[in-house]
Amino acid sequence: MNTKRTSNREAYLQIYRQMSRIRTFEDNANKLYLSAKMQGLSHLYSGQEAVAVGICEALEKTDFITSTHRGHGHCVAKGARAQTMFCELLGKVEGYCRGKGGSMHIADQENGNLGANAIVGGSLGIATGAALSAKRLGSKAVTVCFFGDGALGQGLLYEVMNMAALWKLPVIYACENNLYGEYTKLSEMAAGDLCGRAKAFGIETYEVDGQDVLAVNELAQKLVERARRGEGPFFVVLNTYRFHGHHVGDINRTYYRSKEEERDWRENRDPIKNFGHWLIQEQVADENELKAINGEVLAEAEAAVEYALLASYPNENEVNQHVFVAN
Amino acid sequence: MNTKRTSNREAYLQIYRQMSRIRTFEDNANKLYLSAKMQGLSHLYSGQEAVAVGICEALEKTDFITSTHRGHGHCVAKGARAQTMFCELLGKVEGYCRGKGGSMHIADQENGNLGANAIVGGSLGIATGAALSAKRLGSKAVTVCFFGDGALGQGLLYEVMNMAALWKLPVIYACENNLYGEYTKLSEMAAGDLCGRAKAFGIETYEVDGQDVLAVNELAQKLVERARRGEGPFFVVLNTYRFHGHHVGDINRTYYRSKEEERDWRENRDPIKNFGHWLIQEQVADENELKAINGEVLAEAEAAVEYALLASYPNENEVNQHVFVAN
Amino acid sequence: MREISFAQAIKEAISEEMRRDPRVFILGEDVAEAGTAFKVLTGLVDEFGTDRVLDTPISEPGFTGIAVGAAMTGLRPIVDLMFGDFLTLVMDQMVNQAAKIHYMSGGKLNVPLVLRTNMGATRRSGAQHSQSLHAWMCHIPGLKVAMPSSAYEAKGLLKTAIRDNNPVVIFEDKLMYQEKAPVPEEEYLIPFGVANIVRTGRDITFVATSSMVQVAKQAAQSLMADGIEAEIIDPRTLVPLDEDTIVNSVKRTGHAIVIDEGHQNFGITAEIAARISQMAFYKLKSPVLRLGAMDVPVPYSPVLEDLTVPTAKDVVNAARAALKGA
Amino acid sequence: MREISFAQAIKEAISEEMRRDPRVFILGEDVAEAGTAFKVLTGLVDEFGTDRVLDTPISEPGFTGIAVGAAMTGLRPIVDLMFGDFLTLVMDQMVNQAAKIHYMSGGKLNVPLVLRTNMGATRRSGAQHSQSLHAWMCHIPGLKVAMPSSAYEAKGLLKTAIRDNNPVVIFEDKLMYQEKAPVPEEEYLIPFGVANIVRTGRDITFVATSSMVQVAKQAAQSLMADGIEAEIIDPRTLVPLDEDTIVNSVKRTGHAIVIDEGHQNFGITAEIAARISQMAFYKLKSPVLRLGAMDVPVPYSPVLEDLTVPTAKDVVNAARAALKGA
Ligand SMILES: Cc1ncc(C[n+]2csc(CCOP(=O)(O)OP(=O)(O)O)c2C)c(N)n1
Ligand SMILES: Cc1ncc(C[n+]2csc(CCOP(=O)(O)OP(=O)(O)O)c2C)c(N)n1
Ligand SMILES: [Mg+2]
Ligand SMILES: [Mg+2]
Repeated sequence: MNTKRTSNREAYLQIYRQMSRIRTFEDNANKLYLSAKMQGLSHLYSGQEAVAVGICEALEKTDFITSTHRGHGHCVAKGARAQTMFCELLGKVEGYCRGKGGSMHIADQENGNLGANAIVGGSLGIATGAALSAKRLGSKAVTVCFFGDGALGQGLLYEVMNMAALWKLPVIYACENNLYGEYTKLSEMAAGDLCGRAKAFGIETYEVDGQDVLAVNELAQKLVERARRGEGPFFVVLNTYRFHGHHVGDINRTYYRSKEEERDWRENRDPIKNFGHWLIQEQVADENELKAINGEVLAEAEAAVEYALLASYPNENEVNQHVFVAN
Repeated sequence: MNTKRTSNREAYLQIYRQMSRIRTFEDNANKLYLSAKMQGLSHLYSGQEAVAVGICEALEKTDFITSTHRGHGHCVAKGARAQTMFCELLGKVEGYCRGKGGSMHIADQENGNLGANAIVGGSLGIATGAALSAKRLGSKAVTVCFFGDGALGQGLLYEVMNMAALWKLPVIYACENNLYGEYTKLSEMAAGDLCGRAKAFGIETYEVDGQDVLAVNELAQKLVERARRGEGPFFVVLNTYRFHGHHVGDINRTYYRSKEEERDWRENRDPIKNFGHWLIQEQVADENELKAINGEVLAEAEAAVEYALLASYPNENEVNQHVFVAN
Repeated sequence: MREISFAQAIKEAISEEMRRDPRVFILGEDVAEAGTAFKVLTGLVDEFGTDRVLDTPISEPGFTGIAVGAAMTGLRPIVDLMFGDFLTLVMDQMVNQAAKIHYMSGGKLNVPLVLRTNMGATRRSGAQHSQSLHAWMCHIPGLKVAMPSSAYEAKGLLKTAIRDNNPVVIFEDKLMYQEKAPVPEEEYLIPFGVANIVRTGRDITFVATSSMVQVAKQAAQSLMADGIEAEIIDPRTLVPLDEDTIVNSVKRTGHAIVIDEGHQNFGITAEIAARISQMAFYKLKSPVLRLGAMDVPVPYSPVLEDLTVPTAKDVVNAARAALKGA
Repeated sequence: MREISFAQAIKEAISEEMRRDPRVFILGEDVAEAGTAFKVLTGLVDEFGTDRVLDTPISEPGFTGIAVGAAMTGLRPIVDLMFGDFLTLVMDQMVNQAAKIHYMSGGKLNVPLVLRTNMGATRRSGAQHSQSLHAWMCHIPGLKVAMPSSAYEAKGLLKTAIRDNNPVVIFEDKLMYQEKAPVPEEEYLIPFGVANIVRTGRDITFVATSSMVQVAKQAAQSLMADGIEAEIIDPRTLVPLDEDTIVNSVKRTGHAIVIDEGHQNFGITAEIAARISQMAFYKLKSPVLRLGAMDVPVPYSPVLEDLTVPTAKDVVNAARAALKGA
């Protein structure tokens, strides 16, 4: 037991650091919004870190992910730099999309992030298509399609799962069930059984505690490896919770979810806090090491924000660039 | 046993007559096409009669159905007149849609047929909406949504089944599995298990031999009655077969289905022939009575065709009528 | 007269029509307790309950299709489509079903349905939450299209839409929701196909839709300095279109600029400019000019996004060019 | 020169490009053994196999979305959309995804995808199988739109489309599939944005798309009796649009008629007429006239359907009116 712990020490600390990076990124994004330094919509990922990190730590850089409107976490987890992300959130030219995409459209091609999407379920087809490419080109790349429980309402999901199953594509459908779609409870949006919706297409399905990063990572490693061997597709429901509102502007939430419920998740089911306790209890790391990591992460994030605030906007002539790519 | 038979005699002969009406209608439609008297696309229902008749004989005139591109059978089964239908197929003003709809858009509002649809799955939403009206207005009407196995590929189906289940709507989704969508086998179009696709939404599902009109009718009576009581929605797979090509022009079919397969269904699984044998064997009717019925039906159809051929086309000024209804 | 916001006007229109006609109901995402994502309908569910203010799953094609079926069978649904960008998802239900059913059935079936959605950029919402796609709907026979330019029009046009027995698509500029305008306490309706002459002027005609009416007003204001008197016409509905009012104005002024927030290429400025150019041909003193949104996906970066939408300055410059051309 | 049909030309274009580039593949309903519903691709699967000629379920949004993802990651898909009427189902994938991804990613991601679909009425197919919806696609920045008017254009434009690194939508008139035309044996491509002057004439300019080019030719033929020489311009691609060739022709002739099979209202005749009216304003001797499909859902009844599409007679009458107007 303990030997495994120590042998995996680097991996565990990397997982902790990545989750901490996401949380810190979102705290700073929130600050930027509340201080009116950032405009538009931002949907914070805080609370769901174990999902993105647990899965992305099981992926290679050459593997693909597709992301959602709540995409900062996926982006960080797949290897993006906070500075370039903040530049994008602030519409600066050094952003991942030269400021043209924004929070809901960050893409980081170098790291295999095919992009966030502001259409609920909008990347279901893209992810499945990336898996088709991998199969056809024999690249062995696996694609993870992140989407929320709300996307279960989009018919597109059932169309692409059917084709992924017919064609045995190396894609993993990762449904982040945070219990709400905007201001509506999942129970009011979804009849029946979530996993059944994939089982019906003959797809192997799993459900996992999305707050337990090791459980997520262990499952992800197994499924990614099997998908690489051509045993996909797979469908996973990850039970999780968003700590903030639907977006940064969603302040009064009691009409759709109770303060008690929020407190319970924050206090008892915080994936970072819990993993930290575990690391200490298992003697993988001590309090101070974790503090140090959080400190480094915070410094990195604040430097990134500072840089992004001072960075320059795109030139006006960029407005009609990139409509078409030259042939 | 035999008592039941005789007590139900009228009902059985009505079922036989209705199936015979459909077969005869389609034979004549095919003749019209082959003799170049009818243009456009016609998708013949021959072979599937037990589905439409078994279900529609369990419905009231005030119940609704929605139909498909292969809709002649549903239309006849719900009570339409052959003459008015042939007028529609020939684009004549006395047709159900004044000749403006055609084969793929026949609607017969008086009898609760909300219309055929040339979009695969196009009436899934309409049927579910009709069920919402019935529930909201307290009309007790039940809606049956006919669609083919190919429509299982349309994401819309999963969206509306979810809402029908959430809202407990009085709708029955009747999937006519005739094994092919156009020129492609169902097995190449649909992964997994058909019924599972509805079960996933918590919908009660059934599978029945679509060539056995009594089995279909018995199930339909039970489900319609329960749907009326508010126990819906339901999902039924009816296994059946189209005797003709995908449409009247689909003559050479061996590249997608074998002559042997076609012969087997025509000879051994003809719903009309088999029900006829049963009626005689159970002494509900004798050979001559059935012959008489078929004779009447044929005379009726031929008179209808003759009338429709001579009937007049809409006036040119109708071309821009009915774009909008006056308020 | 009392002033209320564009959002309040919409809620009043819906509440009044729901009181008037029990067949009217609204469905969409987060329309009930949340009162829509834009908080336009806050409180509506308290009066009418969740049967008539119906929260749906995130299934735009599905709930729009259900609305079509409900409309065919005795109800009068109002579909709330959260962003106009999501029209991409409901085109089959609106175009192949709702728009054609009356015609295809030879006049037997009706689809009294209202699709409420929005338009408008510069909200920093990115390329998939900022489009103005009304040109698509205008192109389809069987659909009516309304474009309210203020709280007053919003209420009057929406009430008319709800009473119409045909499918109607109404585009609300999401940036106007909080803008206030005088709206009478008494009930009123605004008929479809009757343009509003927002401002009379002898020198040039501005045809402007939705939020562009405000832009045109600002431009007209500053042009007064040059002694230029612009006439502003708000068509209010694009289908049906009040061609006569537009053409007659241009016949008087001899100059015209058409301003709209949809993409300029193959957008509605083309149709209106083409009709003016044809019908007022012999009275036109300068080419009809068009100002639509730039033909690029809407960029997120504020400095870029603001360049994509016609401004008062653009209108002023166009007007000067037109009149110099004369 | 040898003559081949429009359908054969399309199959040749696809076969040649698939041989040239292993990343190219086609997917859609019944494209493999059935060779498409219109038998355009009969035999293609025999050469390239079912990996590259991929039959799909009846899931237009799904397989179009999959094509978008495949295009972003190294393949070059051709999507076969059986009827143009089904564009209603793929608008989100084409408009919110394919058209915007290059721009939204700041130029990092590309979507080299071709959507092949069709248009055209008078096939007695009813209102949901007869539409010509190209105006919608033309309105969206990020999409290119090609409209071949003969087998020659079909092959040359499709090959160019397949090599383009952007999403391209190509509309084939389903009534032309069996029409033959001279097509060289040697390879050729037709560049986008270069109109074809089908016929030169001094008196009036006809701008015609797709099958309407034939209609314009017949009209020009019969007008010769009146000593009228019509110039016919086929834009070949609507996005990009060769405005100069069109405008320069009208500047010479002073008269113009725009002919297209899409609905006239808010359709592509509006854009082209508006541009001509603006750019050739001082040379125009009569109003630019527009002939589009009638603004009604396409009726089934043959006697009605034939009234909805512009005919040579309509063009002749319009031309006489225009020239009398002069
Ligand atoms: C097609 C579409 N419909 C509606 C919306 C508006 N919207 C944005 S996020 C959201 C809720 C999505 O819920 P879920 O998928 O569970 O993701 P979560 O926000 O919970 O992470 C909605 C309805 C949208 N962006 N796209
Ligand atoms: C959305 C859509 N996609 C494709 C088509 C073309 N099409 C017409 S019928 C058909 C096959 C439908 O198969 P199924 O639903 O099983 O009905 P069947 O013809 O077997 O009765 C197809 C693909 C269509 N009409 N609509
Ligand atoms: Mg959620
Ligand atoms: Mg079938």
